[in-house]
Amino acid sequence: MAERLITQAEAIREATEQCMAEDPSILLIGEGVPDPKGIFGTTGGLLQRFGPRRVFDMPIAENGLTGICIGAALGGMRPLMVHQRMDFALLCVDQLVNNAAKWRFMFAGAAEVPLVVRMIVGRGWGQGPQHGQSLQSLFAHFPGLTVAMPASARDAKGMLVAALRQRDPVILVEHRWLHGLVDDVPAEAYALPLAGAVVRRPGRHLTLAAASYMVVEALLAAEALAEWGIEVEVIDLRMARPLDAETVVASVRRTGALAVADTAWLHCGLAGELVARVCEAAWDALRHAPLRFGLPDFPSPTAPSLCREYYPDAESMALAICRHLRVEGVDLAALSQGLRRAEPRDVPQKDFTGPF
Amino acid sequence: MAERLITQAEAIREATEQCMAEDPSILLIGEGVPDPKGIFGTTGGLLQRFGPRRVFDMPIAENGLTGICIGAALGGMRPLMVHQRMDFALLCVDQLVNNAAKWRFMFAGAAEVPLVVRMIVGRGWGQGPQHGQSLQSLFAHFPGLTVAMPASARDAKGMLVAALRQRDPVILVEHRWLHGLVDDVPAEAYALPLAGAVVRRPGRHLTLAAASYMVVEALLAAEALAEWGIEVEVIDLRMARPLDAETVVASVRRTGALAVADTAWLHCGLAGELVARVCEAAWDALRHAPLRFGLPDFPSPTAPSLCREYYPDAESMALAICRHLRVEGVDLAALSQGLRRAEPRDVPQKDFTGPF
Amino acid sequence: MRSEARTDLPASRRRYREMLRIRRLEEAIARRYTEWEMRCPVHLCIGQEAIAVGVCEALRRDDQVFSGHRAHGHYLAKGGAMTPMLAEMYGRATGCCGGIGGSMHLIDRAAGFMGAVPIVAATIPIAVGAAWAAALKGDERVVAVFFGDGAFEEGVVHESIAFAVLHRLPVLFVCENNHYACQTPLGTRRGSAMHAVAAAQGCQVVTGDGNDVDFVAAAAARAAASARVGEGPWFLEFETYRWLEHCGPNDDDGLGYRPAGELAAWQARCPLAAQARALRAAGVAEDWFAAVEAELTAEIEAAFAAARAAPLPDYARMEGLVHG
Amino acid sequence: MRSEARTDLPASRRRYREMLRIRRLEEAIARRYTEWEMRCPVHLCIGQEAIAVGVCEALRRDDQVFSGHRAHGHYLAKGGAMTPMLAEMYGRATGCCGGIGGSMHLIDRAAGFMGAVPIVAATIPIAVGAAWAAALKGDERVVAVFFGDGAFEEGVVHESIAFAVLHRLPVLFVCENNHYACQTPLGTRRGSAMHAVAAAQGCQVVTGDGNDVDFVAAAAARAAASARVGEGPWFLEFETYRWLEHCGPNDDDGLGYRPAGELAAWQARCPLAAQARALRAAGVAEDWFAAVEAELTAEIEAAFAAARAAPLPDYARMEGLVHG
Ligand SMILES: Cc1ncc(C[n+]2csc(CCOP(=O)(O)OP(=O)(O)O)c2C)c(N)n1
Ligand SMILES: Cc1ncc(C[n+]2csc(CCOP(=O)(O)OP(=O)(O)O)c2C)c(N)n1
Ligand SMILES: [Mg+2]
Ligand SMILES: [Mg+2]
Repeated sequence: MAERLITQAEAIREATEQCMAEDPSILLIGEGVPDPKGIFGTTGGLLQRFGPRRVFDMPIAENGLTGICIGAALGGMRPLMVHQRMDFALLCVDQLVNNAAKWRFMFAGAAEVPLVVRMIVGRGWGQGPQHGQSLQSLFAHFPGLTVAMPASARDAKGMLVAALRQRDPVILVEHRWLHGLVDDVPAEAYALPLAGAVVRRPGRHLTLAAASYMVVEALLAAEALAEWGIEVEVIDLRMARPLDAETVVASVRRTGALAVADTAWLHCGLAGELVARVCEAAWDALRHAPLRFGLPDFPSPTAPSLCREYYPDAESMALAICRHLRVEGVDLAALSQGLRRAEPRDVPQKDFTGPF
Repeated sequence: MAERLITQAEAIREATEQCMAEDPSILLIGEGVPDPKGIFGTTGGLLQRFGPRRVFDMPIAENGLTGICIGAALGGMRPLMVHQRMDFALLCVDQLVNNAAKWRFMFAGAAEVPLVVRMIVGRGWGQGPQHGQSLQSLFAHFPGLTVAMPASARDAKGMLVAALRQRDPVILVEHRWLHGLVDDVPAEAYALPLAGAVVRRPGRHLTLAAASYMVVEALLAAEALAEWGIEVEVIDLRMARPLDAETVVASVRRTGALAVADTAWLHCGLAGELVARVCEAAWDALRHAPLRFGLPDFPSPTAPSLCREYYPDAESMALAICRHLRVEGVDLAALSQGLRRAEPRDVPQKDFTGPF
Repeated sequence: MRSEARTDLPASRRRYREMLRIRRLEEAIARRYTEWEMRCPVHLCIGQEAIAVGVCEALRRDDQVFSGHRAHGHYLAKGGAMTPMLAEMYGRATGCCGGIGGSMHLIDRAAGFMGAVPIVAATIPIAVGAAWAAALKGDERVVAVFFGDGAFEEGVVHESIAFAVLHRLPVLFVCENNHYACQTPLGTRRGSAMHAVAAAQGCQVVTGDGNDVDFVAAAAARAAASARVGEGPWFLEFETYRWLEHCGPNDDDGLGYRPAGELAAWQARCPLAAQARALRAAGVAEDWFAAVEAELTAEIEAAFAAARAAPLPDYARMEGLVHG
Repeated sequence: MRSEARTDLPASRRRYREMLRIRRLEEAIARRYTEWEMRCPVHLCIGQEAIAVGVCEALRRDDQVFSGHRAHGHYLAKGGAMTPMLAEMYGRATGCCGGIGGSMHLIDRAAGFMGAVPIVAATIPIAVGAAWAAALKGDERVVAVFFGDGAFEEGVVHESIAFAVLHRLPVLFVCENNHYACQTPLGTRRGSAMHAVAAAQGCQVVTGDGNDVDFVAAAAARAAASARVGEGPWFLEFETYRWLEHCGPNDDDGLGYRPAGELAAWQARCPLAAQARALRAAGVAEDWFAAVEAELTAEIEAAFAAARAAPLPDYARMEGLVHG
């Protein structure tokens, strides 16, 4: 079949539209959802198609509206909430964690909360300390929440469709730098499992498990390293909860080495969890100490010059992997040069002009 | 010098009283602080001594009051907030994480927020899904927060004094089951470092690093195992951020084996972080896969019969350690019997009658 | 708004009986609590029964109710089954939450009691959302949410009220103003009247004596009828008083956080005693009172017996309850 | 409350100059933004200058101001230094946040500008806390916090107002009602007047034309004087209008989220034009206007030049900035 290349933003829009068409109980709600700019293009046209009873702006009251969406879900609707920045979800941790995550359990299954919340991780163009947080580890900590982190457009669509078809709260962590990337996306509505990591590139020297946008950087690093004979197996984790450590363990049993790349701070985070799980389960198979890539231990600054070093990327990961494996014969300067991100580095693509 | 045995609750009260006496800028604020029951005895008498301008009840408005305390801290006061249950702090994650944690950094040091927040982990007597959460991993994820988890009364006092004397936000995670335990506590105000783990019991077969109440259970387990010739080195982690992995690494270099015990869920948590850090740093020294103890992956139920198995304790840890190290010659039934908690098990001590 | 004439004798009797049912059950819980077999925090509503009964009378069975930590009265008044509630407090498999919740988590969906949880104010937006769903689906359903004067301090209440007003949702915000949050008096926590704020937010408002069950019932009936036909949310603030300690089975007046004599003055305004006087004045005979007492004693004893006889929950089921 | 007579000519001239200073700087930012060297989101306040200027005139230098994402005007009006603000937007080491913050994080403690951050409503409780500290210490300090009509939707605002009222704190809650939050009109977000809610909460309230700088200044002066002597918080709701897009340097009227003609009608009520007309009517000569323009142009050009010439921040310092 011919490839159908669309952006992740469009894939998300399409999933939403198709699910809303098939299920009249779905409501779309978020600050800016009906705006002309439509949440980075992910909600464009939906107000026009489904009308103001189903496509809904919301007051700036994240905790209240989350509670309201939980109530609507109990009442038989399927709310799909959107936060333009994941940071804003810090205002509704209470309702998400105390209620949405626990409602089914604490009432022993007497009720369920089919609520889907999209949260977009901001990066670049000076998002800064309060607009660039990547909070998957926080939410994934809590039993009762399902936390998806699609990297590809194909996954984003399939996972959103799956989320909108199942019966418990799902958080979909999007990354602003993935919205513009294109991918082969089937036209029809299809669900992909909200579980399971996937090997995106096979390799035999090291397993590099990555989440969300870091999959893009991991694949670039693997490609460059391959030219120097280092074959990195890249795994797209896809989910922060449930975390599929088994696929990673199986890979590590082949490669003997593990590195994990996350978009967030490391301390008490997803990358450490995966390292721990692999060390518990594949102790005998690991031939090297594990390696983690994540943000340095301070909030994200605004100035582009400061962000250059802040975010791990293909270049820094490839170099670190070489050093870690103590491989010889690699021209690190050349490797580095080949992977150097084009300027300006604070935008996902050279021609990117927002919205931010 | 003669021992001075007081409970952790009294040690906290004493620290508060002494610091408030020495520093007039300290305010004590929380729901129930001036109540006759005084937050499990930790704030008794302080209203009488320091008056209603400094000892302060608060409206049930956790996020607003946290912001207000941040503002008061910017204005030169030192607020000490108290949450009777850590779960309530989920309502003020926004102000703690977006503002308190980042204020100094995001204004490049132009301002500082000397705010101390006590959060009490509930357990037993049917605290249940919304009153028994242990949220250290959530807060520890964020650079800018210091997260202390005292186990001993001596530490509780010294760490609270230290927190009230330094210049950045500190979260003090207390555990309801530690409040009643007695310990030798110096009478004067003394500060203990808000950093650094401590070896509480030396051993050479396995390092068991524990946080908060799990230190108590870890020591019991170690004592029982010693009778069977298994020498467990027990480390009191003391802090969730900064986490002192170095002390644990040094211990693992001696013992070759690591287990970590936390009071919380494991996924993306403190125990996994420590496992990852030790695996990264002491790869060569570890002779066994690491082991983690924490809550099973569901919210805490209420019924005492359900809680029996829910919480890891000395008995379950000792058995798991035996199995993990594959030691022979231990009578597991006897070991188990010796460590079995007295009934009823949903209270910290047999004679405990609340408040809960 | 004044209390309607106490002329509807069957209604008055029913109300009295419902209140007494709650009172007697709460008293039984308090009595048995010190056997230490109900091993969970309990927040009793003795003294506050009229609000639960008056409001729930105005609701249909398929109308919905949400509540918080002090939920026993609301649960029973809405028709929640007694034995599963007690079994829940005894941590049994037959509890309304399978033993997972205890006293602070109650649910009986068949009766329209949609859930109570102990995070203060948590169910207020959830109730608004349930009403929103009802409105979107065209159900003629009213949703009531009970909360205390303390809950009004949570910002989420204001977010919830604003949304309900904007979308004219069929919600009754029922504020049980018992003048205290735990041991803290209202006056040290806020400086303005709650109903005035709700009115400014655009709610229709009733305030008055929450110990007068006829007044409560009339107010709630009017509000429910109005909300049901799309006239938007109501804020009902009823004054009342908690007789026992905030949490637990005891009188705690000795602690001294309430002015001397305050409790006694409110006990003199006991909602049941007032109703009993009115019934007697209207000629209801002592026999009837005795019969009601006997019926309730029998029901309550049977419920306790059934609850205590029920099996313990199965730990192995727990993990499977997290996801559907 | 009506605008005071425009008789105080020096004050009127000062106000005009302050507003023009903000306007010209914002215009310069908009112009240069498309050079893509200020690499951070910017929220310009063109059209809304009168509120910043009128309120800050009522404040002493050691009074304090907090703000949010649209803070340039507040920062400048309170006396914040221009070059560090621009340097911040250019991501320089000399920026008021050392390049860490960008346009949405501004601070100049020496000027009493205590901080602006982009989480909506975040600084409202913080401002209340600063006022609380002042009251506890007996400082005669007033704290003003600027926020938009959208921020009023956050529950934390109500928590903050209630606390300030209860403790009679010296806070001015300054609501810049520009009728939109991003592209969403006020009417689709709330169903009651903000000032009415604040009044019911117990605030003293003023509402009126936020494009009339004399009115704003008089209202703020009255409120600040009252708050300063312990009469409690004020809620000042000023109506105004944002001319450019929510975020960024462009006119976005073409998007169609605002009714046709609305922008033009508000532009006809430009706060600067009105003030200029009044000044001319009072006999102020064209020379004066020309001189002010020239001075401002010089100041702004110099600030841009200094900001752009400044060094980049040192990444190695970052980790050390987290703790003191
Ligand atoms: C978010 C949150 N904060 C604090 C508490 C602790 N708490 C439980 S009940 C209560 C007081 C509630 O007072 P009110 O709403 O007046 O109800 P009442 O107990 O008087 O019926 C408090 C502070 C809680 N459960 N949840
Ligand atoms: C907590 C939070 N939610 C959402 C946003 C995104 N956001 C930024 S500005 C804004 C609108 C603010 O509107 P208003 O308060 O009226 O201020 P204005 O932009 O009109 O000056 C929104 C929703 C945010 N920054 N913070
Ligand atoms: Mg109350
Ligand atoms: Mg606005």
